[in-house]
Amino acid sequence: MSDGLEYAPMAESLFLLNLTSPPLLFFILGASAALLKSDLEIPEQVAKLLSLYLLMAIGFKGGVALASTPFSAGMIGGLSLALALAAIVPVYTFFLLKRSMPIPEAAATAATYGSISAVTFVTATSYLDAIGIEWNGYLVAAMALMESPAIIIGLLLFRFYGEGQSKSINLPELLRDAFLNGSVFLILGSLLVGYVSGPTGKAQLSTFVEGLFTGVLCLFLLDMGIVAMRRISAIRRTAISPVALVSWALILPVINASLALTAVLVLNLPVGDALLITVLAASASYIAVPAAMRLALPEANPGVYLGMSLAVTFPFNLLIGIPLYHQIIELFS
Amino acid sequence: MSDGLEYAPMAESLFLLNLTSPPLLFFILGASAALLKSDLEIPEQVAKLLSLYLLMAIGFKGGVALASTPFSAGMIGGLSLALALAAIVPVYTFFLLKRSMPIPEAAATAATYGSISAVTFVTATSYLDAIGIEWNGYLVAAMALMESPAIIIGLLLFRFYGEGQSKSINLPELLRDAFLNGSVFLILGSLLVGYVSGPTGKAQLSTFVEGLFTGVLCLFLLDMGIVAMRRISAIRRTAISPVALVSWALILPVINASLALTAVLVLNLPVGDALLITVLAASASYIAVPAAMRLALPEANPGVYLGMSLAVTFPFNLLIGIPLYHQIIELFS
Amino acid sequence: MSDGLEYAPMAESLFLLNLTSPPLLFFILGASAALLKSDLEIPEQVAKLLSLYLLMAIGFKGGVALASTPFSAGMIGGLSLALALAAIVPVYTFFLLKRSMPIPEAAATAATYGSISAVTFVTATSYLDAIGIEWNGYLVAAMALMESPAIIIGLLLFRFYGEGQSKSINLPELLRDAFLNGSVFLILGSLLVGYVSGPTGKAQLSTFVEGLFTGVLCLFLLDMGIVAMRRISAIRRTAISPVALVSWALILPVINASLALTAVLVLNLPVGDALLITVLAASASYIAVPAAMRLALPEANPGVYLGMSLAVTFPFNLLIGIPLYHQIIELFS
Amino acid sequence: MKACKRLEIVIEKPLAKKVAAALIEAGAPGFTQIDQASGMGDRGRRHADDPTGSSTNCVFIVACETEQEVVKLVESIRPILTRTGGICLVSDAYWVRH
Amino acid sequence: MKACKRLEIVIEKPLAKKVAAALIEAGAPGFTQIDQASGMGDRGRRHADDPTGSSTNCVFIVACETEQEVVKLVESIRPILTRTGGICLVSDAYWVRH
Amino acid sequence: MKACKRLEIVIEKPLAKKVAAALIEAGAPGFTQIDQASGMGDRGRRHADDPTGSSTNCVFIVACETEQEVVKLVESIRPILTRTGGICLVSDAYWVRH
Ligand SMILES: Nc1ncnc2c1ncn2[C@@H]1O[C@H](COP(=O)(O)O)[C@@H](O)[C@H]1O
Ligand SMILES: Nc1ncnc2c1ncn2[C@@H]1O[C@H](COP(=O)(O)O)[C@@H](O)[C@H]1O
Ligand SMILES: Nc1ncnc2c1ncn2[C@@H]1O[C@H](COP(=O)(O)O)[C@@H](O)[C@H]1O
Ligand code: NA
Ligand code: NA
Ligand code: NA
Repeated sequence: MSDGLEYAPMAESLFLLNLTSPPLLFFILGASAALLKSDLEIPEQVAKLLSLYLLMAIGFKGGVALASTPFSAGMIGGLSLALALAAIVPVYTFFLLKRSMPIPEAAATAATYGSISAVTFVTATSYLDAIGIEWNGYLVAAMALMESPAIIIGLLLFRFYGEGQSKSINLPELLRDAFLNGSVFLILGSLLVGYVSGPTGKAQLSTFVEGLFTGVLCLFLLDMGIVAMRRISAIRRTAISPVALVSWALILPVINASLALTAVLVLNLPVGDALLITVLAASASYIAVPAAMRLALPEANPGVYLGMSLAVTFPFNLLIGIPLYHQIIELFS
Repeated sequence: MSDGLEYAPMAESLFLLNLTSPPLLFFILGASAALLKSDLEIPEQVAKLLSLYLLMAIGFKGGVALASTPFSAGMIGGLSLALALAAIVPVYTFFLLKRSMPIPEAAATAATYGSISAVTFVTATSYLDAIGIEWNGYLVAAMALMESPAIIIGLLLFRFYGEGQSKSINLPELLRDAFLNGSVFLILGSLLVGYVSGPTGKAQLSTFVEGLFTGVLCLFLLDMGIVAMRRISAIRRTAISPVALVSWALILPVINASLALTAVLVLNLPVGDALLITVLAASASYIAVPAAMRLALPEANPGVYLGMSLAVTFPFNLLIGIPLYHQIIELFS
Repeated sequence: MSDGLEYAPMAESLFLLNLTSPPLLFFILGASAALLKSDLEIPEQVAKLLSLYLLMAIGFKGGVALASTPFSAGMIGGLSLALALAAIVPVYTFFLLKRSMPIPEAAATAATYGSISAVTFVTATSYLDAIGIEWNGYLVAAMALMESPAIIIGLLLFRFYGEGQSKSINLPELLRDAFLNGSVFLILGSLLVGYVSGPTGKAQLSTFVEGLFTGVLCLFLLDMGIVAMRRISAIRRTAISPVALVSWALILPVINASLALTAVLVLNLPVGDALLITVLAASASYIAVPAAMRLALPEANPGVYLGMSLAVTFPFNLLIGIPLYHQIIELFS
Repeated sequence: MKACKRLEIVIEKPLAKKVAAALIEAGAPGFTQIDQASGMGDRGRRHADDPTGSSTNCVFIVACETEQEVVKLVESIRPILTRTGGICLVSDAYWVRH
Repeated sequence: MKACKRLEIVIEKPLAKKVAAALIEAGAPGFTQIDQASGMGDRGRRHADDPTGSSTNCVFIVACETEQEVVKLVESIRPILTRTGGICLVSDAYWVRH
Repeated sequence: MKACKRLEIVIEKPLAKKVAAALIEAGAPGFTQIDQASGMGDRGRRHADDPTGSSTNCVFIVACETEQEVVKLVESIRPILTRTGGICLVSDAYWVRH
């Protein structure tokens, strides 16, 4: 029982630490602006710049880190686990959801939750950096590689279980869209640039990719707060019960995180890496996958999957998930 | 008389110092671009990003500063003075202007001059930082709180003295527009974030909020220079005599600054704080208030109040006002 | 022969160094994105911000450097050479091209290659900085002064040799467009600001103009890679043989660089300055001149001159030209 | 394809929210809004490039089915236009049902 | 001036590439595309300000010469509109030859 | 409501200033300009995303009252269009007086 007693205060302090970090506070600020109907808004092209910067910086830093760490068994374990999660999560998610919503929505939501949210990942790295826990650069590669498979799997499931137009999906075009998607391309490309240019390159870019990082993340999360809250009304307007959607949007990250937690604890990965993999599993895409779904599966109402992932799962992971998963990892390792 | 003799060279050096600071020089550069009809221009969304950044950074820095200074009598004095100015200035300004222009324009101009210009404030803080004079973080709160009251007062004056459509003003909606205005919200919110996250948060954001600050201010003032000069032609096209408008746009900041100067000297505030309060009183809004006036008082010609505040008062305060007020404060305290 | 033996490895290492620098790698990344038809794209206003920043920063840094170096004979030599190149290059380029393409296209291409590319210059300065070779601030002024003359000369040539509408060119308007062009104005203006505010100003802006520089250059070159590759298809669609266009786009920088190399070696300029002047001569405009040509010479197909300069000459100078010219300078001085 | 009316409104950006609200209240079946326009009119040149947004215009396009609807929509925004300037054009079109 | 047809299509941005490709395949003589529009329709308000681009609309304008061309173009994009929403208007205009 | 003519011009952005100047000189009562358009035409695809602005289009909308005005405006910009490409459409509309 002493374990539990020690656990409680530690958890509290981690949550508090998380909640008083500038990125989280700016997210809350943005959400409040939207709730109070303030006219604060971030123009679309500005948001685009912020997200280009974040993808480039995280990719580059990951590549530099990768260049300076020797390949290891843990790395191979971590990468394999990441890919395994990207393949398994969308499959069971689809079957879990199939009864609560029409097939197209279930397939699109499965793809959304099988993929990852780069900003949730980035926020988790900045959480780790703030409390001084190390993490390995290869996880940036893992993140990039986890983005696309779920798109393919989701659409294959739709093709198999869907009716009518489901046959019209053009696989080669789809594969290109999934793997040459702008954000996947930028992360992987920046990773490569970081890897090739190494510490010399990093010295030239340090103010840019490190000094600015948290600040830009703050501005971007301010925008995400606004956008996430706006999506809540979209959830209300879908044909499916909003209670069901919100519940699933809270249950799915917990299920996915539990699966990942079990695996990282079994594999005995270092705390930082374990947390990041868990966060990847628990997070849901709201940029790459929704864009791909609009193209390939337009009959699925984006109010469903985008609302769930952006308005519920994203804030949940940011505010509660990250310190919670961390807490659990510390407890068991 | 020796006072006067000493005064002259000191004043000169302060003016020169001000005029050779990069932000001011970039403002002049922008103004020259517009005057010479160069096609140099800053796209609107870029200007929006720069101003979001400035509001966020000044708010955050103010909040951190506030967190590390104990509440003091001077602080309460300063805040009360700021609010008093925000309440009094629009009232007498309205009565001063009522004879030179129609009621709607007089009310809108009163609101404009009763409110403040965040960029003038920010330029003054960067002026103080450059010459090493301290100022207190609570003034950022003062600035944010001074933005909105003038809007309400200006509209109440219009409701009382105006005719015809003046009754159509919707007060509750107006209050929301005034206090949940994007820029007010962002400054106050960032102040709160800075206050809550304190020195730990500041350490994470220092390159972003401090390293970049003057540079971003330079780019923004470059744009303001262009925009301010373009407004001059708008002044010429209004029905009211341009000479009257320009004169008022020079007289009002001097009157408002004199009132503020008397008060800060009586209250014996520290030099930095005294200058900032004076600058707030002397400055006129050109973002929040004009936007609110277009909504609530569309019959007032924006060429009048926006032209006065942007094309005359803003450059006046930047180039002459700041060092002049500083000079006077040094002289009397 | 020992010279040749020593030369080879050194050259290789310079090329490699250049190719593994982050800016070049991001350029290649952008080009790959376009070739693979990834949907990665940088919004126009973001690209505008990046280029405003680069012009402002390079101008400011050049001005500060200028303020701290005494006027010298080398400086006058360098400046005169730069202006002479700007006057001579467009003339012989026009006569070289006149047989391969119609007069309007020949005149516009001559103007394009007689002018300079600020981003190629900036990349060369960042190449020099990375390997620790000094260069003089006055070259920023040289760059700015070399932008416009070619526009005038190209149009005068068109007026003289062209038929029909060639008489409709409005010279005074043209001179204004050429010399008050936004980018020329911003570089020269920022140079002046840097010169006036000197080291004090630089201290305030150092994180902004220096810390961020390479990072912003990386993002901008990412975009340039995308845009350059897109232009290749435009080359294919012009009425002139694409083989001729691509050949000219490779021959012209080599001719112009050879001329400049001869001159810098004769004048015995320091290595850094010599390289920058050569790069200026070898580079071709793709912002200021094409914009001016659309206005003054709309009958010239921009697919020709913009395609040549952006899709061929720009990458050639970036990837091969800079280290090659450097190599040659080292060999002969 | 069904005959319909196409409304096109140009108004300054600070008033866009008001116009959108008026259209919704008057029962518009939908509308499209293009921000970031510039222009020229009775009140001179508007440049769409100042940080205040106060010199930016925006364009609304509204398709509606009947003459009565047009009248209703026009009446709902006319007071805004009268007080502030801007233009409103109505033309005939066909609406492709899908 | 020559009589022509003017098509105007509003659709969400993620589908813009598909519409452009369909228009080109159906032989459109050209088109103009305005991005960054917002709007309101059956599926509620779209704000054009999220980083995903998923709430942004875009407007296509296509001028074509004959009734048959219009029909062909409309048929080429109708399946996209049916599956996703958006509107398509057709009107008469004159094309100034230059 | 008063019958009027609606002109719509698509031209590349570097020439926008020239078109605006020509319209003003020819006495246009006003115009609205939408920048940042992309498109496709005789000269191929234009992407509106290069830092040079040289592949960006812009759209002008001009409402004018009479046939003669249209002719005058069209003549004032026709030389620009001839030399550079782009399109110009004219249609009928009603102008809501306010
Ligand atoms: N005749 C017109 N044709 C097209 N747009 C116009 C016209 N008149 C005015 N506008 C637009 O409406 C805005 C406001 O017009 P005004 O209130 O007349 O200054 C202008 O900036 C233009 O964008
Ligand atoms: N009646 C209409 N008039 C103009 N634009 C419309 C109309 N209906 C829908 N739209 C546009 O089409 C988009 C998608 O419409 P919907 O699929 O009905 O939600 C909206 O966001 C609007 O931009
Ligand atoms: N048929 C058309 N319909 C609509 N816009 C067009 C059409 N043809 C050309 N355009 C626009 O005009 C621009 C220049 O056309 P062009 O000079 O034919 O290449 C294109 O990029 C399009 O934006
Ligand atoms: Na996931
Ligand atoms: Na004031
Ligand atoms: Na050159």
